[in-house]
Amino acid sequence: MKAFSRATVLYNRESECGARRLGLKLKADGLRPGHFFMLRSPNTIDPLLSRPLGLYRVLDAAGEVLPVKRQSPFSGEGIEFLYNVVGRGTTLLSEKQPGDELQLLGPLGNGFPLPQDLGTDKAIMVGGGMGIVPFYLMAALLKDGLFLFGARGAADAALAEDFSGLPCRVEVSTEDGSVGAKGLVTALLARELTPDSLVYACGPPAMLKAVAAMAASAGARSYVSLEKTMACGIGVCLGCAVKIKAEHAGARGQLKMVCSEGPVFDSVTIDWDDIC
Amino acid sequence: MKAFSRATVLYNRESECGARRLGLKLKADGLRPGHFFMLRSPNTIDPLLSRPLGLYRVLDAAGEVLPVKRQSPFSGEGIEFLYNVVGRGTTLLSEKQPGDELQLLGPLGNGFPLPQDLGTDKAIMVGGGMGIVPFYLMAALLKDGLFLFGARGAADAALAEDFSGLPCRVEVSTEDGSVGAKGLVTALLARELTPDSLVYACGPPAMLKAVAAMAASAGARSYVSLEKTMACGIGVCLGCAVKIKAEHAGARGQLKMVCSEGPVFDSVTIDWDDIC
Amino acid sequence: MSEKNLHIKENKIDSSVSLGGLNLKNPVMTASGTFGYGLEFTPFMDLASLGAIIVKGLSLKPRCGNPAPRIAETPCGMLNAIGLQNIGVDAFISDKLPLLADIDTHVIANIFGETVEQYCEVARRLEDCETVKAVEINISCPNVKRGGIVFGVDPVEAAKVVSTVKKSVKRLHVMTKLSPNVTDIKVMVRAVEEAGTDSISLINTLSGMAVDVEKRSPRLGTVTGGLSGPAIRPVALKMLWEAAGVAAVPLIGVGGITTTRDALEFIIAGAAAVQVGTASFMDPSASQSVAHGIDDYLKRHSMTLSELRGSLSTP
Amino acid sequence: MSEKNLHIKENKIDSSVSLGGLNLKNPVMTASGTFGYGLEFTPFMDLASLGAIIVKGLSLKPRCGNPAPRIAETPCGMLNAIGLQNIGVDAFISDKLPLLADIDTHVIANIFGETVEQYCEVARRLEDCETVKAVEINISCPNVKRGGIVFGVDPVEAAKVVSTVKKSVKRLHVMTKLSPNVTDIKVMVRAVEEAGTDSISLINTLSGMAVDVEKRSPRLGTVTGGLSGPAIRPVALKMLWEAAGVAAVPLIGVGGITTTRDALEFIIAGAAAVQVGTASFMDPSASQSVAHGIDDYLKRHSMTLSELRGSLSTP
Ligand SMILES: Cc1cc2nc3c(=O)[nH]c(=O)nc-3n(C[C@H](O)[C@H](O)[C@H](O)COP(=O)(O)OP(=O)(O)OC[C@H]3O[C@@H](n4cnc5c(N)ncnc54)[C@H](O)[C@@H]3O)c2cc1C
Ligand SMILES: Cc1cc2nc3c(=O)[nH]c(=O)nc-3n(C[C@H](O)[C@H](O)[C@H](O)COP(=O)(O)OP(=O)(O)OC[C@H]3O[C@@H](n4cnc5c(N)ncnc54)[C@H](O)[C@@H]3O)c2cc1C
Ligand SMILES: Cc1cc2nc3c(=O)[nH]c(=O)nc-3n(C[C@H](O)[C@H](O)[C@H](O)COP(=O)(O)O)c2cc1C
Ligand SMILES: Cc1cc2nc3c(=O)[nH]c(=O)nc-3n(C[C@H](O)[C@H](O)[C@H](O)COP(=O)(O)O)c2cc1C
Ligand code: FES
Ligand code: FES
Repeated sequence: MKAFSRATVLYNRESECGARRLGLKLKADGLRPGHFFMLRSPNTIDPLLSRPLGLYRVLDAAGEVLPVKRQSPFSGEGIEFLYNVVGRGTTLLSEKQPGDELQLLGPLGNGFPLPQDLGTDKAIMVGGGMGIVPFYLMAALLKDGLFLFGARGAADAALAEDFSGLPCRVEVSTEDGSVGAKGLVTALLARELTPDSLVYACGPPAMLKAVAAMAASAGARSYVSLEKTMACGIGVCLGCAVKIKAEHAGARGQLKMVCSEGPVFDSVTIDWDDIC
Repeated sequence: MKAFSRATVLYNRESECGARRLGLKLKADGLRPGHFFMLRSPNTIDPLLSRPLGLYRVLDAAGEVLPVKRQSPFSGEGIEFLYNVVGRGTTLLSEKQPGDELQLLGPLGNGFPLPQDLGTDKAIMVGGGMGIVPFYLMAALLKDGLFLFGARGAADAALAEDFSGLPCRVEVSTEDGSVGAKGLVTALLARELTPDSLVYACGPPAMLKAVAAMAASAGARSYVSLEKTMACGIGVCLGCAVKIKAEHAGARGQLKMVCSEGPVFDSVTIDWDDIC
Repeated sequence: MSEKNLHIKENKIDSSVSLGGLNLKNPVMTASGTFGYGLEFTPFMDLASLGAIIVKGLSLKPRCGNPAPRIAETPCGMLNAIGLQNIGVDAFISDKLPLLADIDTHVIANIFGETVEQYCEVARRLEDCETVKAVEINISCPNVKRGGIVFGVDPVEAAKVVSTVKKSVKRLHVMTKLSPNVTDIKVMVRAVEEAGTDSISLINTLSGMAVDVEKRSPRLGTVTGGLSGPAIRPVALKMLWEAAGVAAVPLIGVGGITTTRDALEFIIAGAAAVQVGTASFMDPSASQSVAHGIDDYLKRHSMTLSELRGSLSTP
Repeated sequence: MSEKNLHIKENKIDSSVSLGGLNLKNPVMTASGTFGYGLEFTPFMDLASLGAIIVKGLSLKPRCGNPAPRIAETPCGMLNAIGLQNIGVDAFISDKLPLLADIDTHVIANIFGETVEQYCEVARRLEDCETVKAVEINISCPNVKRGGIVFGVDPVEAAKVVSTVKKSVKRLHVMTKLSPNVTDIKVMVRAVEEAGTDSISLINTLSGMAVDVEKRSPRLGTVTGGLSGPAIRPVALKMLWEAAGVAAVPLIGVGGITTTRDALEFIIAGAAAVQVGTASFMDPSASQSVAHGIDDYLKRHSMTLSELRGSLSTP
C-alpha cells in the first residue's frame, strides 16, 4: 500500500564497493521488483525535493535481509536501499545515523511485469552499476534466472556476491577486465540473447538503449527501468515525462510519466532518440 | 584572533537543566568573558544565517574544562558553549554528534570590560537563565566575585553548580522558590547593591532594563550584554543596531552595532525605551 | 464580501469562509498543477479535510507540454517548465470529473488559453458541470494574438480576459490568478477587480532560470521556467499584503506555503484563503496538515478566522 | 567592450576582465551593503584576491536607517530593512577612504540619493578621490520629488539619474544597479544604457515580507524589506540572461551567489563579472573562494574567461 511515513534508520553503511546500504524499519507490503520510494530528511527544506531510490531487499523484524521465498508481492518489517552518493541529497542521506528518522513515500511505480505473468519462469536481467537494485527481488522470483552485471571495476563487481544465495546464475563484466569479462555488459547479453528471451534492464540510459536495440533485433521482449528527475513521484507534477513512440501513444498523447506509468516500460514503446 | 574556522564537536549533551553543553576542538586565544561566536552547520544553507552563542568555558587538549587561572585573555585548545534549543538553528545544532564539524566565526564582540581595568577586583554579576554564560570566565578573573543567578526553577538553578570551584559567592533565586530565594534576581541585587558596586548583567531584556535602572539610581556602574538578531556578526550588515541615548551618541549617530560595538554596553548609554 | 465565521465554544472551531458566494468549509485549497486531479492524493490524506481542490490547468485542446528536463531544484525552491501539459477540458469533463463527483470538497478548475476566446470557451464548457464550483483564470500565459506577451503582465489584456470569461458564465465563481512578474501588483489587482472577478489568487510562479555549469546548458528544456516553493514565500506575502491594501474582493494567498505558520502569515496579512502548492510534493498530506493546524491556532488563540484575517499590527 | 582575457599555459590563468575601461584582475566583486567598507574582512581573507570591493551605499548626508528589527531569516534567504544607514559621503572620504588607499584591489562606491541632484552631488565628491575607481548607482531608492516612487522601476526616472550622474563625472566609471521589481528588465537595461551607463549590475533585492504569527506583527520594523540570498538566485540569473540578450555594455551578475558554481552560472549566461553578497555573512571568505574557484574551473576546462562568458548552449 502506497503511504507517506516516517521510518527509523537501522543501518546506513558503506559497502565494499563504495555504494551504501541503508536499512529502514518500515512495515511494508505489496512490494515488487522495480518499485521505488521517494526519501527525504524530515525538518529540512533544502534540498527541497525528495529523492527516488529503488527498493533493493526486504528485511525482517530484526533488520536482517529476509530469506527469499518465491512469492510476489513481498512484505516485511523493513526495507533496504543500495545507493551511491552523487550530490547533495545523497550526501545528506549518507550522514544519517541509526535511530535517525527519514520520511518516505512509497512503494511507487509499476515495477517489472512478473515473468510468470508473461508466461515464463526465466529471464535475463541486465544491470549496470546501481542498476543492480531491482534484480535482487526479481532473481528471488525466478526458478532459473540469469543476471548479467556490468560493473566499472572489481570494487563494484563485489556487489554481485549479494546474489550468491539466490537461484540465479550471475555473469559479471567489468570495464577494466579486473573481474569477469572485459568490456560492456551488452557483450554478455549478445551471447545469451535468443528470440524467446525475456530481458529486464536497469542502468545508465546508453546501456538501456543498447539493450533495447539488441533485444528488438533478436526479436526478444525487453523491459527497461528508466530514471528522470522527479518532484512528486505520484504523477501529478508532470516533471518526469518520457517520450513514447507515436505508434504507441495512447489517448493521453506521446508522453508518459516515469514515476506513475513507469519506471518500467516495454522498451519498444520508448522514443529512444529523446533519451540519449 | 578573530577567525573563520572549522571545528570538530567533542561533545554535545543535554545537561541536568535541559540546556546543552557543546564542546568544540579549537585552538583559540584572546578569549574574554562576554565574547561570542557565530556558529553554523557546514554544507547547509537553510537556515541561512549563523547563530550567535556566547563563550562559556575554555577546554584543554583533552577536552576537559580548563582549571581557571586568573588571567585574561584566556587561551585553550577547545571551547565550550551552553545553549538552549529554541528554534530551527539550535535544533539543528543539537543533532550534531561528536566528530561532526561546525563552522564558526570568532571570537567576536568587545566582551565585558575587566574589573581590573575599571580599578576594582570585585564585581556583582547578574545572570538570568542563559545569561549565566559570560560569567564563568568572569568569575575566574575575580578575587572576590558575587554571582546572582536568576533561574526559572530547580532544574535551571542546578547550573550554578558549575561555579563551585570558582572563587565566587553564588546566590540563586528561582521564580517558584524551589531553590534559593523566591522571586526575581533583581531582589537579590537590591540587597547587595551599593554606590561603589560594579554590576555586570546578562539575560532577558526586561531584566537588563531593571538592573540598569537599579544601578543608575544607586549611583553604581553597570554593564549589560545585549542580544539582537544577527546576520554577519562583524559589523557590516548593520542588522543588529541598538539605539543609544542622544547624549551618548557619537559622530556616527545614535545607533551602535551590538555585534561589533557590543554586545556589552555601559547601561547608561542605552535607550532602554527602544529595547522593551 | 459576506462572512460566515462563527466561533463556537467547546473547542469546536468553525473555520468556514465565504469567498463572495463561494462557501468553503475551511480556507485551505491546493494550488493548480501541484495536486493533479485530486484523486492521486487519496492514499495519503482525506480530501474532505480541504476547503477546495484546484485541478491542473485546462485548455481547450489537450497539450503535451515542454521538452525535458522540466524541473530543476533550486535553493528552497524548484523551477518548472511543464508547459501546461493537460488532457484538455473535454477529456477532463468526461474522464476525470465523474470520479470527483462524490468527494466532499469543492472542485475548482484552473483554466487558460492562448486567446481570450479560448479562455471563454473552456469556461463555458465547465459552466454546465455541477461538480465544478469555480474557475481560476491563469493569466500567466502568452497571448498568441499579441506576439506572445503574457496576459498577466498587461492590465488591459488581463482585464479583457477576466471580463469576457465573467460574461461567458453565470453559475461559476470566477477567481483570477495573478502573475508576480510585474512592477506593481496593485495595478493588476485593480484591473481584474474592475473587470468583475469574484476573487483574486496570487501568486503564480516567479520567472527563473538555472544553468548546469559543467554542461554549460540550461537545466530546463525551455531555458527559463517558473520558480515555486518556500524560497518565494516572502515575495508572495508582500504582494498579498499590497493587494490587501487595495482589493475589495477576497484574496487567496499562494506561494511557498508549506506549514500552518506559513499559511497564517498570509491570513494575518489579509488573505481570506490560501493555496498549498509545491509543499504537496514534499509531503502529500501537507494541505491537510495546514487545514488542521489553522483550526488548532484559532482554538489556541480563541479567535475566529475573520478576526484573524488582516490582523497584522503595523507600526 | 574591450577584452583582455589571455589564456596562458602552464596553469597560470589570466582571469582579468575589462568592464569598458575599468580593468579588474578578476571578475569577482563584493556586493554593496554586505562587505562594509572592506577592512572588516581582512582577518578572514585577502582583499587582493578580489576584482573589486563595492562599499556600503553612500548618501550626501549621513543616514541612521530604519527601526529594528532590521533583518529576518527566510527559506534560503534573508530580508533586510537597513534603510540605507551610512556615514555619508564626506565621512567616507575623510575617515574610511584613506584606510583603503593601499589595498590591492579596486574600490567602487555605491551611491544613492532622494533626488537626481543628490545622486550627482555624491558622485561629484567622489570624482576627486583617486582611490575610488567607479560609482555604482543604486536606483532602488524612493524619489522624494515624485511621491516616493522608486527611481529603479521607472525607465524615464532611472535614465535621468544615470545621464545626469554620467555628466557630473569624467574619470569615474559609472555602473548602474537595477532593481528586479519590474515587469520587464530589458526595458530598464535599454533605458540606462541609452542614458550612458558604462556597465550594469543586476539584481538588487526583491521586495519581500515576513510575519511573526504569534505576535501577529511584521518581522521587520518597516513591514516590507529586501530579499537576498540563495533563494533569489534563479530570478537574478533569469534577469541577467534576459539583459544579456539586449545589452551592449558589460553586465555584472548579483543575487544569491554563494559558491563558484553559482558565479559560473551567471558568467555562462553572459555576465562579465559577478558580485558576492549575502554569502559573505555565511562565510566571510566566500568572495575569495569564488574568485579562486573560477580560476580552477577555467584551468580544468582550459578556457579563457571570455570564452566562458555567454557560452550557454541553448536548444
Ligand atoms: C525510479 C528511480 C530509482 C532510483 N533508484 C536508485 C537506487 O536504487 N540507487 C541509487 O543510487 N540511485 C537511484 N536513483 C538515482 C537517484 O535518485 C539519484 O542519484 C539521486 O536523486 C541524486 O540526488 P543527489 O541530491 O545526491 O544529487 P543531485 O545533487 O541532485 O544531482 C547529482 C546528479 O544526480 C542526478 N539527479 C538528481 N536528482 C535526481 C532525481 N530526482 N532523479 C534522478 N536523477 C537525479 C542529477 O541529474 C545529477 O547528475 C534512482 C532514480 C530513479 C528515478
Ligand atoms: C551575542 C549573543 C550571544 C548569545 N549567547 C547565547 C548563549 O550563550 N546560549 C544560548 O542559548 N543562546 C545565546 N544567544 C541566543 C541565541 O543566539 C538564539 O537563541 C539562537 O540564535 C536562536 O536560533 P534558532 O534558530 O534556534 O531560533 P529561531 O527559530 O531563529 O528563533 C527562535 C527565537 O530565537 C530568537 N532568535 C533567532 N535568531 C536569533 C539571533 N540570531 N540572535 C538572537 N536571537 C535570535 C527569535 O527572535 C525567536 O524568538 C545569544 C545571542 C546573542 C546575540
Ligand atoms: C509543477 C507545477 C505546475 C503548475 N501548474 C500550474 C497550472 O497549471 N496553472 C496555474 O495556474 N498554476 C500552476 N502552477 C503554479 C502553482 O499553482 C502556484 O501558483 C505556484 O507554484 C506557487 O505556489 P507554491 O510555491 O506553493 O508552489 C504550477 C506549479 C508547479 C510547481
Ligand atoms: C544587509 C544588506 C544591505 C544592502 N545594502 C545595499 C546598499 O547599500 N546598496 C545597494 O545597492 N545594495 C545593497 N544591498 C543589496 C546587495 O548589494 C545585493 O544586490 C543583494 O543582496 C542581492 O545579492 P545577494 O543575494 O548575493 O545578497 C544590500 C543587501 C543586504 C543583504
Ligand atoms: S515525478 Fe511528478 S509526475 Fe513524475
Ligand atoms: S550582525 Fe551584522 S552588523 Fe551586527
